[in-house]
Amino acid sequence: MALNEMTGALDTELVRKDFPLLARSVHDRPIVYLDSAASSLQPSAVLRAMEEYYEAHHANVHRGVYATAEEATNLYEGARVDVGRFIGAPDPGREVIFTKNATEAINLVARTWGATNLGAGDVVVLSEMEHHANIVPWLMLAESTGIELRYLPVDIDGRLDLTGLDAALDGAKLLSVTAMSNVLGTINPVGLLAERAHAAGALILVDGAQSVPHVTVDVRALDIDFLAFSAHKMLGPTGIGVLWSRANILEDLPPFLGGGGMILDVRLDRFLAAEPPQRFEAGTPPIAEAVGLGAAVRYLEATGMERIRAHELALSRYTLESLAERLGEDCVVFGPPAGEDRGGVFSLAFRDVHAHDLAQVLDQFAVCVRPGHHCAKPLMRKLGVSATARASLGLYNDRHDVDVLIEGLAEAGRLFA
Amino acid sequence: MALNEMTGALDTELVRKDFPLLARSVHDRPIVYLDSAASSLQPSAVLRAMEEYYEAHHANVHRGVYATAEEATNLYEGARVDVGRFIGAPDPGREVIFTKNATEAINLVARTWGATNLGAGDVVVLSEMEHHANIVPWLMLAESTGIELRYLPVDIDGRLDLTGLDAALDGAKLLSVTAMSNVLGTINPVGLLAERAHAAGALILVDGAQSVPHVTVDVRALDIDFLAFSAHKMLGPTGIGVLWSRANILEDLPPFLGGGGMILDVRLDRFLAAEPPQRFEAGTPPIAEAVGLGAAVRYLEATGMERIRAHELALSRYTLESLAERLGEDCVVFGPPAGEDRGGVFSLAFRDVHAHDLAQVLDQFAVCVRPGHHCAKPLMRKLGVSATARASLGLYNDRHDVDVLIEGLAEAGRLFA
Amino acid sequence: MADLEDLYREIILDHYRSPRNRGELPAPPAQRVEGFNPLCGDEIVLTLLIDDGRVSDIKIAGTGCSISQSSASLMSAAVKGKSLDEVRQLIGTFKSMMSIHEATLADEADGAPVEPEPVDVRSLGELAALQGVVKFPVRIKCATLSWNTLVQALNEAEPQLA
Amino acid sequence: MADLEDLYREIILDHYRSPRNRGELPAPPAQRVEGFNPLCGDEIVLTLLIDDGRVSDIKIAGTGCSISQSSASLMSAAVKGKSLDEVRQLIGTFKSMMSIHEATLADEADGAPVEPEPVDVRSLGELAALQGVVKFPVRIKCATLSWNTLVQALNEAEPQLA
Ligand SMILES: Cc1ncc(COP(=O)(O)O)c(C=O)c1O
Ligand SMILES: Cc1ncc(COP(=O)(O)O)c(C=O)c1O
Repeated sequence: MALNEMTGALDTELVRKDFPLLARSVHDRPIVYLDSAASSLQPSAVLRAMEEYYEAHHANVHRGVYATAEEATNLYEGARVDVGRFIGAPDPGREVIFTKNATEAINLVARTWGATNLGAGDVVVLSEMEHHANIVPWLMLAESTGIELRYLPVDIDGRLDLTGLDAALDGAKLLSVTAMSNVLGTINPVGLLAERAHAAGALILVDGAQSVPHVTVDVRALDIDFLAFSAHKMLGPTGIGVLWSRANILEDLPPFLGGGGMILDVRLDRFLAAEPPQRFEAGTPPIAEAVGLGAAVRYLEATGMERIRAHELALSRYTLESLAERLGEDCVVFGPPAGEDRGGVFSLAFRDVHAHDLAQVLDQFAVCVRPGHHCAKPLMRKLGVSATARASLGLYNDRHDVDVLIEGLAEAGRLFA
Repeated sequence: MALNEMTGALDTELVRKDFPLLARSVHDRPIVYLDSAASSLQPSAVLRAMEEYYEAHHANVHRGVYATAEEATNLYEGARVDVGRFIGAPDPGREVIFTKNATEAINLVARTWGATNLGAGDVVVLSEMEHHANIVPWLMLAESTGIELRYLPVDIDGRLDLTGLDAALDGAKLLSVTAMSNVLGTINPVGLLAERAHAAGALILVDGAQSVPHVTVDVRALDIDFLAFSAHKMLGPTGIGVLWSRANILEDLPPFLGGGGMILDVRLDRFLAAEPPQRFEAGTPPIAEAVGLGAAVRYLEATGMERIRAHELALSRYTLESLAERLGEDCVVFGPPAGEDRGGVFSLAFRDVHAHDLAQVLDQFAVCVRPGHHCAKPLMRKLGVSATARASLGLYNDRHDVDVLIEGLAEAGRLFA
Repeated sequence: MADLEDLYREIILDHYRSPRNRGELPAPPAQRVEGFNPLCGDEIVLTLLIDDGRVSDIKIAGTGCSISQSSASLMSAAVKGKSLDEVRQLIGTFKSMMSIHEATLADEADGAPVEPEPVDVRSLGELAALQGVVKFPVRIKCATLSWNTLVQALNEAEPQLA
Repeated sequence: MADLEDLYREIILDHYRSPRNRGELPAPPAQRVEGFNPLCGDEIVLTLLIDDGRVSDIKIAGTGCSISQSSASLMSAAVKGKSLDEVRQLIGTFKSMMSIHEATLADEADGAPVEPEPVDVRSLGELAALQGVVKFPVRIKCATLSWNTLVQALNEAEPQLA
C-alpha cells in the first residue's frame, strides 16, 4: 500500500513505482500519462496475477474435474466475488456478469431487458452528456422497436439540468445515464436520479465506466438497477467489462448471445437457458481478464477509494488553478469547477489551436492527452466544438504531470501564435 | 523454433520448454495436459508479448495522437494483419473482425447477416456434430424469424453423412458447419462443402474453433464466406476471437452492437455506422489480447502448421494404437480411425465407468482430460451417451503423456471393477 | 490414491452398481421433474408420489456419474416412506454436509473464514458415505443434483410449503 | 521541436489561418458531400461545381485541425479550374505522397519492406508542404480527409468515371 506514513494519504511517489509504464520515456522525456479516462495504466500486481494465471492455473472453466480446471474456475468465480464486493452487490454469484467491455454491458441490457420490456412509444430517458456507448444501443433499439428517446439537457456549467427531470421521466420505463461525464468530469447525482426514476416507475441504468474507477460506487446505497463498467479504465486489463443487475431482474431476462456455457440443455429444435449470470456469458469467458480485474479491484481496495478520490480531487483543484493562473483566459476548461461533483477530467480549448494540434505538440513533451470528440458527439455539438484536448487524472498523477502539461500548452501557443 | 536438427520435425522436448504451465506438478506428479480442445496452453512468447504491451505501450487505440497510443494502435492493427495472413485472408485490414470468442463471432453472423438476409421459412443447414456455439445462435434466430434448420447427419464412423447433402442444401441460404469436431476429431471436407453450398446458392460459415489451431486453414483456397475461431484454443489468450468474412459481404451488413468506435457520426436521433471491420467492434477492443493472438500466430507460423499437423497425426496414431493394444475392447474411442480426416481429439468410454469418474481418477495422475457433453448435446444423444471423457492433443504433447493417460485409465478400471 | 478411496467408498460404489428405486412412476398421479447438471451432462428424472403427507413412492431415472447416481439412489432409499417434514429436514442436513466447502470458499473470499455449522452426520445414516465428496468441490454438484431435483418436485407438488 | 516544425510549416499555418475557398456553394447545382474523420471529430463539407469537364468552383466548410484544414484549403486552390483528368492525377500523386508511411508499415508486417514508389513532389506545388505529415502517421488521415471527400464528390458527380 502506497500511503504516506504520517498522514495516511496516498503517496504518489510510491504509487508510481507500481506502474511499469510510467518508467517509459518518449522523445527522451519521462512519460506524462494524462489519459486515464480513455484507459488507465495497470499496476504490476494486475500483470503478475494474469501471468501467474497463465503460467500455473490456465484451463477452460466450469466443466473440468482436474486440478487446474478447478483452480481456474475458482479464480474466475473469485473475481466475480471481488467485483461484487467492490460495488456493494448483495449477491455477486448471481448478479455480476462478465462482458467484453462497458459497451457490451449496455448493449446486453438493451437487447434483453429492452427488447422484452419496451415497445413502440415506450420512453427511455438519456442525457445529452452520454458516451456513444449509452446512445447508439438505444438508437438501434429505437430503429427496431420504435421506442422514444428523451434527453436530459446539460446546463451551461456542464451539469445535468434537472428542472425538467420529472417531466422527462413521466411515463418512462428506463433512465440510462452516466455517473460521470468522460468529457466534462461532471459527477451526476445518481442516488437522486434513482429515486426520481423509481418514483416515476422507471428503472435506472448507470454507466459507471468513468465513476467506478474514481469514486466509491455502491449499488445498494445508490439503489440502482443496472451498472455497466470496464476493467481497462480501473487499472484492469482490456477485454473485460461488467454488467451488474439485481438477481430478480436478471432472472426474468431472455439470453443475450447463444452458445456454450449459457444453456441447461440443447436439442436440435430448442434449448433451455441456464440461470444468471451464466445465461449471459456465452462461450469461453475472458478468464485471465477476470483474474486481472479481480487483482485490480483488490489494489483499489487496498489503496482505498476515499484516498484515491481525495488525491484526485486535490490534484483537480491544482490543475484548474494552475491552468487559470498560468494560461489565463487563453485556456478554457469545459465542465463544472473543482468540487465534490467533479472528477479529474479536463476538456481543454486553448486559443484557436485545434485539439489535434494541441495533442501533437504535447506529445513532444511526452504528455499523453486525447484530442477528439471522446465518443460524445451530441455533447460536443452542444458545447459548440468539434473536438477538445482532454487531460484526465489517475491515482498515479502528480503536480509535476500538470506542470508539464501547462508547459506544453504554452509551447503550442508560441507555435501557433 | 523447436525443431529437430536432423529431421526438421517438431522436437517436443524443446517445444515443451516454451510452455510454462508444463513445469507444474499436480498431486506431486508432473502435469499431463490433454485438454487442448477446451483451451490450449500459452507459450512464453505470447505471455511476454502481452506483458510488454502493458508495460510499455498500453493506451486506448484509434483516437490518440501521442506515441504510446500510436504504438498500441499499430500493435492492434498489426495483429489483424498477422491473423489475416495466417488464414490467407486477401484483405485483413477490412476483413478480420476481433470478437470476444468464436461464439460471439457466430452470433455476430446470425444477428447481422442472418437477421437481414433470412426470413420465415428460409433454410440454414447445420450438422449434428456442431458445438452449441453453432446451434444456439441459429435456434435463437429461428425463434425470432421463423427460419428452418436442417441438420446433416453423422454416420456410424463419426463422419458427416453427405449422401443427402444436395437435398439438404436445396433452397438453403447458409451452410454453417464445423471444420473439425470437438468431440470426434473428425475433420470435415470444407472445400467440398463450400463448393456444394455455393452451387446451391448458399453461403458457408465455417466454425474453425478446432481446426484453425491444428491444420492449415486458408479461406481463399477453401473458398468459404465466414470463418469463426478463438484465440485461447490456438496458444493465444482468453478474451478474444475472430470473425473473418469477405469485404464485399461485410460492407452490406448492419452493425452488431452499438457504441464508440463503430460509428462515423452520432446525433440525438440517428447514427451513421463506420466501415468494416470497425463497424463490428463496438467499444474498447481486446487490445492486449490481440497482441497476444498475434504472437501466438507468429509462434504457430514459425513452428510450421504442417509440422504441427504431422506431429499430432503421428501422436494420434500412437494414441489409438496404444489404447487398443493395452486396454482392448474395454475402451471405446468415438470418431473415425487415425488419418488425414481426423484430429487429435479422443472421446473415450471405458467399461461402464462414467466419464466424470474417469476424469476424477485421471486427475490423481495429474492427467487433465475433460468429462461431459463438450457443448455438443445433440451429438451426444446421437452417440447414445450422456458424457465422454475427452483427451485432446496439442503440439506440446508426447508419447509419455499418452502412456500416463492409459495408466490412469487402467487404475480407474481397477477401482470400479 | 488415498483421497480417491475416500470419495469412492464401498457404499457409494454399491449404490452405483445396484441403484435402488430405479425407473419412472406413471405421471400423473406422480410428480415428475427433470434435473440437469449442465456442466457435465448428467440428467435425472425424478418421479414422486405423495400420499397423506408422506413420500409414498419415488423412482429415479437418468444418467450420471457414480456420485450423482449413488447420491440419487441413497436419497431415494432415505426419503421413501418419510413424512414431508422429515424429508425437508433431511434435505437440510444433507445440504449442510455438502455445502461446507462452498461456504468456506465464500467466506474466505470475504476475508473472514467462519467455522462451518457442525452437521450431525449420524442422522444421515448411509448418506454419510457421501461425506468424502466435500474434499472434491467440483463433485458437490454431482452429489446435490438429485436433491435439488427433489426440492423442485416438492415445491411443485405442494406450493403451500414452498 | 525540430520535428514539429517540419509538420507545421509556414505554408500550412498560413492556409490554416486564412483558408482559401471557404464556404458552401448552393447545391444543387453544386455537388455536396460530407466527410468525417470519426477518430477525431473532424468534419468537412465540400461543395463542387463541374462545368465542361472542369472544376469550375469549389468551396470547403467544416472544422478540423491545422492539417486537415490547410490540406483542404491547399487542395481547393490546387484543383480549382483544373480539368477532371488533371484533378484525378493530382489526387493520385498526393495520395502516394501521403501513403508512403502506411505502405511501409503494411510491408514491414509482411516481413518484406519495399521501397516506396518515388513521388514527383514538384508537380504538387504548394501541396508539397504537407510532406512533413508522413512522419506523423496518425495525422495522415487528417491530411487526406478532404481528398477522400473530393474523390467521393467526383464519383457521385460522374458515375461514368467511377
Ligand atoms: C467446435 C467449436 N466451436 C465453437 C467453440 C466455442 O469457442 P469459444 O468458447 O471460445 O467461443 C468451441 C470451443 O469450445 C468448439 O470446440
Ligand atoms: C462514460 C463512458 N461510457 C462508456 C464507455 C465505453 O467503455 P468501453 O469502450 O470500455 O466499452 C466509456 C469509455 O470510453 C466512457 O467513458
